[in-house]
Amino acid sequence: MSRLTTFLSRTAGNGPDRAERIGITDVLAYSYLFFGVLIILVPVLWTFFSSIKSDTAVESFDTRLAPMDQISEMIEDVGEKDVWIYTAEDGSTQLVYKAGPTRKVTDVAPVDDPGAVFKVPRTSLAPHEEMRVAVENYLDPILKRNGQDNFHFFTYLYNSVFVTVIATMVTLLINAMAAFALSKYRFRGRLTFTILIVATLLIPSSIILVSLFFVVWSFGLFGSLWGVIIPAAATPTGVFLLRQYMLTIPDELLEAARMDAASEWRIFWRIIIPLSLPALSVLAILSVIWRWNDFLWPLIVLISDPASHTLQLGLTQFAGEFDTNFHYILAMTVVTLIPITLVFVWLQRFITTGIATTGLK
Amino acid sequence: AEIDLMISDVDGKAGLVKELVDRYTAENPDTTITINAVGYNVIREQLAIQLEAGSGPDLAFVTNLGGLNPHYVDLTPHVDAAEWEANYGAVLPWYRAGAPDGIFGFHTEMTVTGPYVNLTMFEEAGVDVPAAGATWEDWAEATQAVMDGTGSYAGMVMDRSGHRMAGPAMSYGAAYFSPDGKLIADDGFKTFSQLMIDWHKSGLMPPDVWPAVSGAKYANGNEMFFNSDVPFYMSGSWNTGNVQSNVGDKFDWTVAPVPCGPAGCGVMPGGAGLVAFKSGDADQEMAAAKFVAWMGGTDIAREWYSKTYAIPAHSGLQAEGLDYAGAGATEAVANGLAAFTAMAADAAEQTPQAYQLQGSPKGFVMYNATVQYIGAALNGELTLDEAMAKVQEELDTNANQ
Amino acid sequence: MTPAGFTVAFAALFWGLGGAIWLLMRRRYTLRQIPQFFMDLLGFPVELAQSLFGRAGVPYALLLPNMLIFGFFTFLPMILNFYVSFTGGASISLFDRPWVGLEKYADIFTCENYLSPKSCSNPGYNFWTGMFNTLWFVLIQVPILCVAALVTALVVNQNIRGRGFWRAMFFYPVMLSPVVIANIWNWVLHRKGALNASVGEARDAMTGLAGLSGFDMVATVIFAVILLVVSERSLRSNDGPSGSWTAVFGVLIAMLVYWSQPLSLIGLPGSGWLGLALAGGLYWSVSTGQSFARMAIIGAGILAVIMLLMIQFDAVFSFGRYRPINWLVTPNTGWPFFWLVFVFCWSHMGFYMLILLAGLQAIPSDLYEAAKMDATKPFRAFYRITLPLIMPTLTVVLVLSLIRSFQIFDEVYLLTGGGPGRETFMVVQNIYEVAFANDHPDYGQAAAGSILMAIVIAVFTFFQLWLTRRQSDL
Amino acid sequence: MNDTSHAAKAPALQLSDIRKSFGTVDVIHGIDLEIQEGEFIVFVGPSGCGKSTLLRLIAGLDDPTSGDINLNGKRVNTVPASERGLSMVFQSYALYPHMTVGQNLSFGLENLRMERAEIERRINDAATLLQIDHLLGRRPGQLSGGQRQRVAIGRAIVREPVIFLFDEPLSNLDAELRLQMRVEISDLHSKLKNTMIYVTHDQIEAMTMADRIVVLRGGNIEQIGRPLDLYNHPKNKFVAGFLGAPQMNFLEGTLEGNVISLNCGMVRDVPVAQPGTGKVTLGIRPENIHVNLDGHGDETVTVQNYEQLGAVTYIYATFPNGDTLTVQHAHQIPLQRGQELGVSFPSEAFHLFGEDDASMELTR
Amino acid sequence: MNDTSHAAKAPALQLSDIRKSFGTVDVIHGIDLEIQEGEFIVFVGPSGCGKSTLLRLIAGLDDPTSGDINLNGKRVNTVPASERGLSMVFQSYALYPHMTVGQNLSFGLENLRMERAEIERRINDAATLLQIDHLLGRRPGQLSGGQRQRVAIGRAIVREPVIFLFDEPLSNLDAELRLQMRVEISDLHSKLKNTMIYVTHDQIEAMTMADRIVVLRGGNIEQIGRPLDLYNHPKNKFVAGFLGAPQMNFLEGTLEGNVISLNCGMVRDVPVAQPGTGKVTLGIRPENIHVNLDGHGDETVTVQNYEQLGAVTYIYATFPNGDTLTVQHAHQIPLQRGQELGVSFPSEAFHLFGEDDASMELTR
Ligand SMILES: Nc1ncnc2c1ncn2[C@@H]1O[C@H](COP(=O)(O)OP(=O)(O)OP(=O)(O)O)[C@@H](O)[C@H]1O
Ligand SMILES: Nc1ncnc2c1ncn2[C@@H]1O[C@H](COP(=O)(O)OP(=O)(O)OP(=O)(O)O)[C@@H](O)[C@H]1O
Ligand SMILES: O[C@@H]1[C@@H](O)[C@H](O)OC[C@H]1O
Ligand SMILES: [Mg+2]
Ligand SMILES: [Mg+2]
Repeated sequence: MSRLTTFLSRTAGNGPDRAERIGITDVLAYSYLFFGVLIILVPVLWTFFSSIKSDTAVESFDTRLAPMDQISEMIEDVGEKDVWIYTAEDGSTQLVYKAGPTRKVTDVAPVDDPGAVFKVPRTSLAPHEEMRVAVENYLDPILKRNGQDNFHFFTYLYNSVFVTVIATMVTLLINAMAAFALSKYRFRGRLTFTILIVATLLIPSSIILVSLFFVVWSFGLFGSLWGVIIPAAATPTGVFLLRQYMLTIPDELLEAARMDAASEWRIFWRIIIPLSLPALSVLAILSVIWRWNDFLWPLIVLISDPASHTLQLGLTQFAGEFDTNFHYILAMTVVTLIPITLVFVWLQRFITTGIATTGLK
Repeated sequence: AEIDLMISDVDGKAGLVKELVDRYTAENPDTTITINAVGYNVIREQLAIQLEAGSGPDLAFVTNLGGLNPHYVDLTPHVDAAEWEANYGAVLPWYRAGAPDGIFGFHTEMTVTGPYVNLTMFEEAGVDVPAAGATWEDWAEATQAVMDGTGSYAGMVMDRSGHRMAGPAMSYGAAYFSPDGKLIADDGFKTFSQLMIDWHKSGLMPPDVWPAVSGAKYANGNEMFFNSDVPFYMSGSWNTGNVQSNVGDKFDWTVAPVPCGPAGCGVMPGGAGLVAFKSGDADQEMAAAKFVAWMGGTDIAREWYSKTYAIPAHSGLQAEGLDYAGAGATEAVANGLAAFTAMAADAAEQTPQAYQLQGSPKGFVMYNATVQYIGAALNGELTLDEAMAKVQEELDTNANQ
Repeated sequence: MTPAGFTVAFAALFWGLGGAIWLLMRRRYTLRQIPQFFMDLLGFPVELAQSLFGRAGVPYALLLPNMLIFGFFTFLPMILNFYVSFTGGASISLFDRPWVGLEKYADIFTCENYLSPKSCSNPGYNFWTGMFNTLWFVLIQVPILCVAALVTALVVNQNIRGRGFWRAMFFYPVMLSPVVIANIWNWVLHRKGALNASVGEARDAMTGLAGLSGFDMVATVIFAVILLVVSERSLRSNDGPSGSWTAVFGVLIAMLVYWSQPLSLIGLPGSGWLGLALAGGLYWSVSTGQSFARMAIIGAGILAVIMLLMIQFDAVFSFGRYRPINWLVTPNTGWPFFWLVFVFCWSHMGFYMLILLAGLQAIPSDLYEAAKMDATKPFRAFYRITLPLIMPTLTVVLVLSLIRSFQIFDEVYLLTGGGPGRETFMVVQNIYEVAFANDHPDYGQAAAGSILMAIVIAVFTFFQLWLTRRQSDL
Repeated sequence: MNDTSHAAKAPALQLSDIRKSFGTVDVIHGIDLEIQEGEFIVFVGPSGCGKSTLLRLIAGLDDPTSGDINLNGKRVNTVPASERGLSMVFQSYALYPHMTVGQNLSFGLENLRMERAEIERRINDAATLLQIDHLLGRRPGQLSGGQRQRVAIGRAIVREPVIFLFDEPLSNLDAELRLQMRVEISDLHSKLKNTMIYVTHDQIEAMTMADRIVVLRGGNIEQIGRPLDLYNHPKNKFVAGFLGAPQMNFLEGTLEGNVISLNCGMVRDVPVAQPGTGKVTLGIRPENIHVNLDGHGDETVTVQNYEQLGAVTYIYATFPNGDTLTVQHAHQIPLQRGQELGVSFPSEAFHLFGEDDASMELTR
Repeated sequence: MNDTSHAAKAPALQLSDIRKSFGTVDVIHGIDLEIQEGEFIVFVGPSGCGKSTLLRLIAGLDDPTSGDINLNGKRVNTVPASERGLSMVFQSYALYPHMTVGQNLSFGLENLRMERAEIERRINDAATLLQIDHLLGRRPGQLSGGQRQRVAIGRAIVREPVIFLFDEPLSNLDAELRLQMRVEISDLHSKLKNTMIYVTHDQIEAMTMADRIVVLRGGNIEQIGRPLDLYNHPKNKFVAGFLGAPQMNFLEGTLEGNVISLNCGMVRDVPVAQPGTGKVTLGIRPENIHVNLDGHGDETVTVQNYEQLGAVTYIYATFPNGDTLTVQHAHQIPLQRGQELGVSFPSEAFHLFGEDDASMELTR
């Protein structure tokens, strides 16, 4: 018990030598981490492994890890047929296809002798499978093969990237400007503005969805990527986070710059922006996450114009009224994950150290 | 003119649409048609708003035939009205939302609800497939036996849709309309709802479809039927090709005659249509209308219906009969379509309110209310009486004013 | 021309052209300074403000773009929401919407019995069902999320190998979109999904193992050895039995009692509580340093051996065939709600963990050294030092996660669709469906619902801030 | 130190009746001051007395509530900081952490849109002068405290200001480096011959660097003068106590005519210019008290504590009545706590303060 | 200062061959040290020499890589920090910011499950001793630096430890407060008579407070001894240079027999115990050099700079060959830069260091 609590109360600053002794605490800590990461990774990896399974394996919820796919062969005079393995009572096996309806006792014929139809119990048939990575799950939508002509992958990708990049840049710029004003100037209304912005934190976007819809519509931004970019650009979270960080930049630096004859804008650009990089990169990450993953708002604003769909909207295409193409959904889900995962791998240093130093608290 | 066409892909039609569009634009070089493929939910949930906001498409395949009427372009000037009335007279009223005339769409698909049966499972369990004329209770008994015999997950499944349930409910006497033409939830409706409740309670119907989601969300039973989790699936004619391609030779299936009830053997007709929307731009509207007119021409319609394995809404083609097999359909599909066509004919006689409901612009209010509140009753969240009251309230506030 | 087009044209003229002329008139730029020119041009309004009003004008110019966007796309909609909630009809043009006064609110509040949503009119029924579900969700979700985030933050704040990796891993789900999250978990939680498959396999394997002949004997021996080692450990030290090992010993005893059901010998059911009492007593005697603690442990050990011989291990480990659980679907089991909470934690915890981590790192490590010198027991150090000092951060996390939990929509809509039935039907889904997923969109009703929800959130947030008023950093 | 000749032309800086309030708090209460070109002026005073505020007013970083600031005879109240031609070295140096040393130096010049060649020249000159040539490519984070200090000064130099302002530039350094930088700044001043205004609350810095010291208290000037003048002739008890460490000893007593009777028992004739009657305080610096180990002397005190610093010894002693006395002895001496010690007070080292704490004139 | 009698019983603290590495970096290289009960020991040394590390090893906050730590004769290597009976005052004080002063003081005692009455008694005693009674209800954030310092000491006192450990407790305070707290801690020691180990890199603190000073450099002990012993008889050039401000002057030269010829030109007989030949350094402290204003003296130097502190004057001068010389003069003297000055070097103040920097014995 007391060991357990040691682990609860430990923080940074135990010299590195402490780690050399592996105690029950460490066992607990590592087990926690291990299981935690397992819970996080397994579903994601599972999704990936499922996305490379064949259509039929996906539709029939094949839970085996390996991508197994039933082989079908062109049988002369009969057509394309799935191949089954027939295990006779003596244990011998044979590749057959179903030559009639599937019944308790089913007509089958050997693949290499299509004419020789014979009857076998249904239970003695097993699918003849091979391990095959179903690259078509990825390639069909991307290359518009196999009837996926209406999935404009590159358009969606471009739109997603455009929205994400532009929105993030605009967000960074105007949030930083606002944060600079609120953290480094004393002026009439400062408190009011600060309170207004913090109060916006409390207004969930879903609450104003209806009226936002009216406003954006009257601005004529419907169906335009800007209708997604602009309303979301002024994030309260961003202003708040950057302001907290900028408060830690010494005023003396600004005064030094003023003595150095720098205009206020130049101070912002040359001093404040470079010095706020840790906080800016955190906000950049958050903004990329938000914009890349945005679904509901783009759905409302962009759906009418096929040329401005984003990847997240594109994903919905695979769900029809009667049928849902899970294999494509999975594959494209993985595809949308890739950029965000790359951003993550690339920036994870900033995420972990950045948020810790931004005073985001 | 540049026009766009919104379509829910996946159900195998988009490829054909693309082909036809290409052909059409080749013939009419001054028209370009952009295809906007979206999920079905988008058409169901977003299209109305888009249209209201003036940012809707010029063309779309819709299922809410009457509800969007205010936005339709009247095709009358662009088609041979008399011929269309003759060919599509039975379905054109569905688009009119109660108005006496106007031609508003090409009915791309005449559908009938009805059951698919997994013959292999029946045989496995040693249960006979009930004969034509069997009631829903007979089927419940039989599928229960199959379930027991094969250890399958459930016995019967029905799409989570008020439309799907309407046919069976009519078999049990649901009139749906009061004599003065108002939508009602009556005792017949209640009787069948009670059966649904019982079947869900006993596990004959799986919780995965009706009780699984809330509100007016749609859900279907395809996945369960395809995986032999259930031997009986109440779906419809539109699904035939889909069943074929997904089942392959995993098992044998057939379209059974719809189960009956004391008031007949009810099925719902329905379908989807290609419509042109007003955009305020006369050129664009005309170009859109012309495309619809082209599609509805007998030759293209024939090609369209046979390639999509759809029951034609075109009376001439109905009489002529379509060569599905030539378009690649298997025997099961062709048989299935024949069975569905027969059911439609029966229903027209036995439960005429089916056509009335389908033609009502407020039909969707009924369908949504059905899934919302009967769905809630299936979970025990509401008693059936409460659910009935809520359905009626919904009808009174949103349909009967 | 649309307002947007007009704005763009105006901005282009004023900003681009006017700015360039203004700048070029006042400053000379060499070729090398072209980037600087564009930078100055970007900040032209700010520069202009400075030259017109001096430094005092600058903050307003800096705030302008952000506040304009807030004004138009947050505050204006907020105000419009009020207006819309007093209007009816399905039109999206504000002028075509008839004024209906309080009707939309009245619809929500038309109830026969205010404690039972189903006695309300349909709009009220749907709204209140969503609202109560949401409140219930928030009440369960927020504490769990915060505790999980805190525990994780504490663990990854340790001096562990690969700290950065672990921290990043826990943050990863934050980066996934609700759509992706829903797809992933649907895939896992489906009746035929990964979870059922692996639970089923594990269970079958265990049952199969237990069925092996000789399993009883082997299990008894293994358990006996474990018992021996643990009891020896707890007695080993000279200055009284060890607390932690006694705890382990207690757990073993409790398990043994549960399996062997000694009370069934005298015909009583359910001996589980007896095991827990025994374990608790042991731990109490050791932790408070009772003189009889050693004897108690030895006694319990003897008792344990007797019970061990009574146990039929293959019965203990036989679970029967696994029937897959329909996690997200089966009504009235609590599972869908559980998984919703779980998935929400899964996807959001990393964010709050990082905030808490920042808070933890702000605690000077020498406080812990001082505490060490002060002979502070670790748990006491946790709740007397860590907890009070992390309180301001924790408050922020509480408020943020409360607001966020209230807004839950995407995840639940895509994962359970609000079902089964309305078990996970949240208020935002109601607002969304009323306005957008309906054949007769009722914006007025949705707006009224939004306003009511905003009020509830505000009340909650302020109540929470008031409760923790001294701690908050906000 | 060399005394700069006070020319007759307009003073480099002239403050007239400067006042400053922050909201309702008055911080500077009307300050008049003239500084000649080339002077090294040090502002000293306890924390919070307004030194930084005054400096910031001069720099133009804050605006005075009332009063005039003249630079070379021109009123600059409304001229922005950047155009006053001053340079400031901040307490924390305020180096731009993300720029290299070279960029730190050039930033201000670029803002003035100076030609590249000229910028280079000035930077090189300053860098050579301050011996930071080899550091131009480094970031401030890679510099030691002393190097940073020099860069900060360099940044001030390149602008070729008419006046340098320093706000406690050494307070962040450790004792050793402080001593070293102190000498460097003095050297710099004798090389550049600019006017410099230097804020500190360290009286050693004040004593050693200033041409003239301005002693501030609570927003008022207490005394202005050359370091040794202030040390030897403080105008009041505050100045006397503020300069010198250990502090001047203050012994309370009464004056009657020429005779002062201290509470500690000592009675002495003092050469008061205007003999009178009343309470007075006698001040004597620790280093002016002579110690006789054999117990002889004017008075006998008891050693309470002592500190042997090697070069000097500090003795903390008490009179029989409990009055304390600090003695600084220039050698190591063997001592014991509680030991009796004879001390003598040379009357030429006496300072006398009246009841109003003002210095009383002594005729010597 | 009073010398504590070294009793024959086990030393309060004994370190034998203590070594400590962090990863691959060796920080402490084998330290042996005995501290008697009641002693006030000061660790000094330049930054990074391992003072804090050594203190933390003693406290039990870190474990030595090898070697033994004995408290009162008992090996405590494996005894946790809390059970060694030591108290530590941290450089940053490490007061619990969310607890009142009273709670800060009682926290440790509550951990020991002490009776409430006893806790109250101890807190009151400590508070009275440190004059913080009136602050017991305040939070650390509401205290001044000096008050916080006293609370930190109070927290150490209430536990009635056998040894007090202080890690640069004064380094965050300003000069004035530092002087004051220095005296307070010395007083405390003479009242409590506990063993105290005090880390600082301020040599004035070391000189004035210590019974014995331990001079550390790079993880090794350079010299241990009483302050004046170290000051007057440093074992090597490092210790000689480290103690004393301004630093001892070091003049390079060569020794032949008894005669030393310095580079600066000075040639002198020195009473070397073992005459020899080789390079040597002559050390002489600034205060031991006599100044003759009339230019007479052993040598003549040129004044480069000077600092008038009032009580003393520092003169920075150069020999003709450029060697620099610092002189501390105990009075105010009129000086000019560039002026020639006669200085004399009393040979009894000489220190001589061999090529290995070790002190060479002189016979006097
Ligand atoms: N912006 C401000 N608003 C309100 N009061 C201020 C402001 N700046 C300074 N003061 C107050 O003015 C007084 C003088 O401050 P100033 O910084 O000039 O002191 P200082 O002499 O430089 O002290 P230190 O030696 O501590 O730097 C202080 O009491 C301070 O609290
Ligand atoms: N946890 C650690 N890991 C690695 N190196 C360390 C650690 N702690 C200290 N050191 C190194 O050990 C050496 C001695 O450090 P220590 O803190 O004891 O110095 P110090 O004498 O107290 O210096 P200061 O006067 O600056 O406080 C330094 O070089 C330091 O960098
Ligand atoms: O869209 C983002 C939202 O996701 C975040 O929570 O707050 C800021 C908004 O702009
Ligand atoms: Mg200041
Ligand atoms: Mg240290």
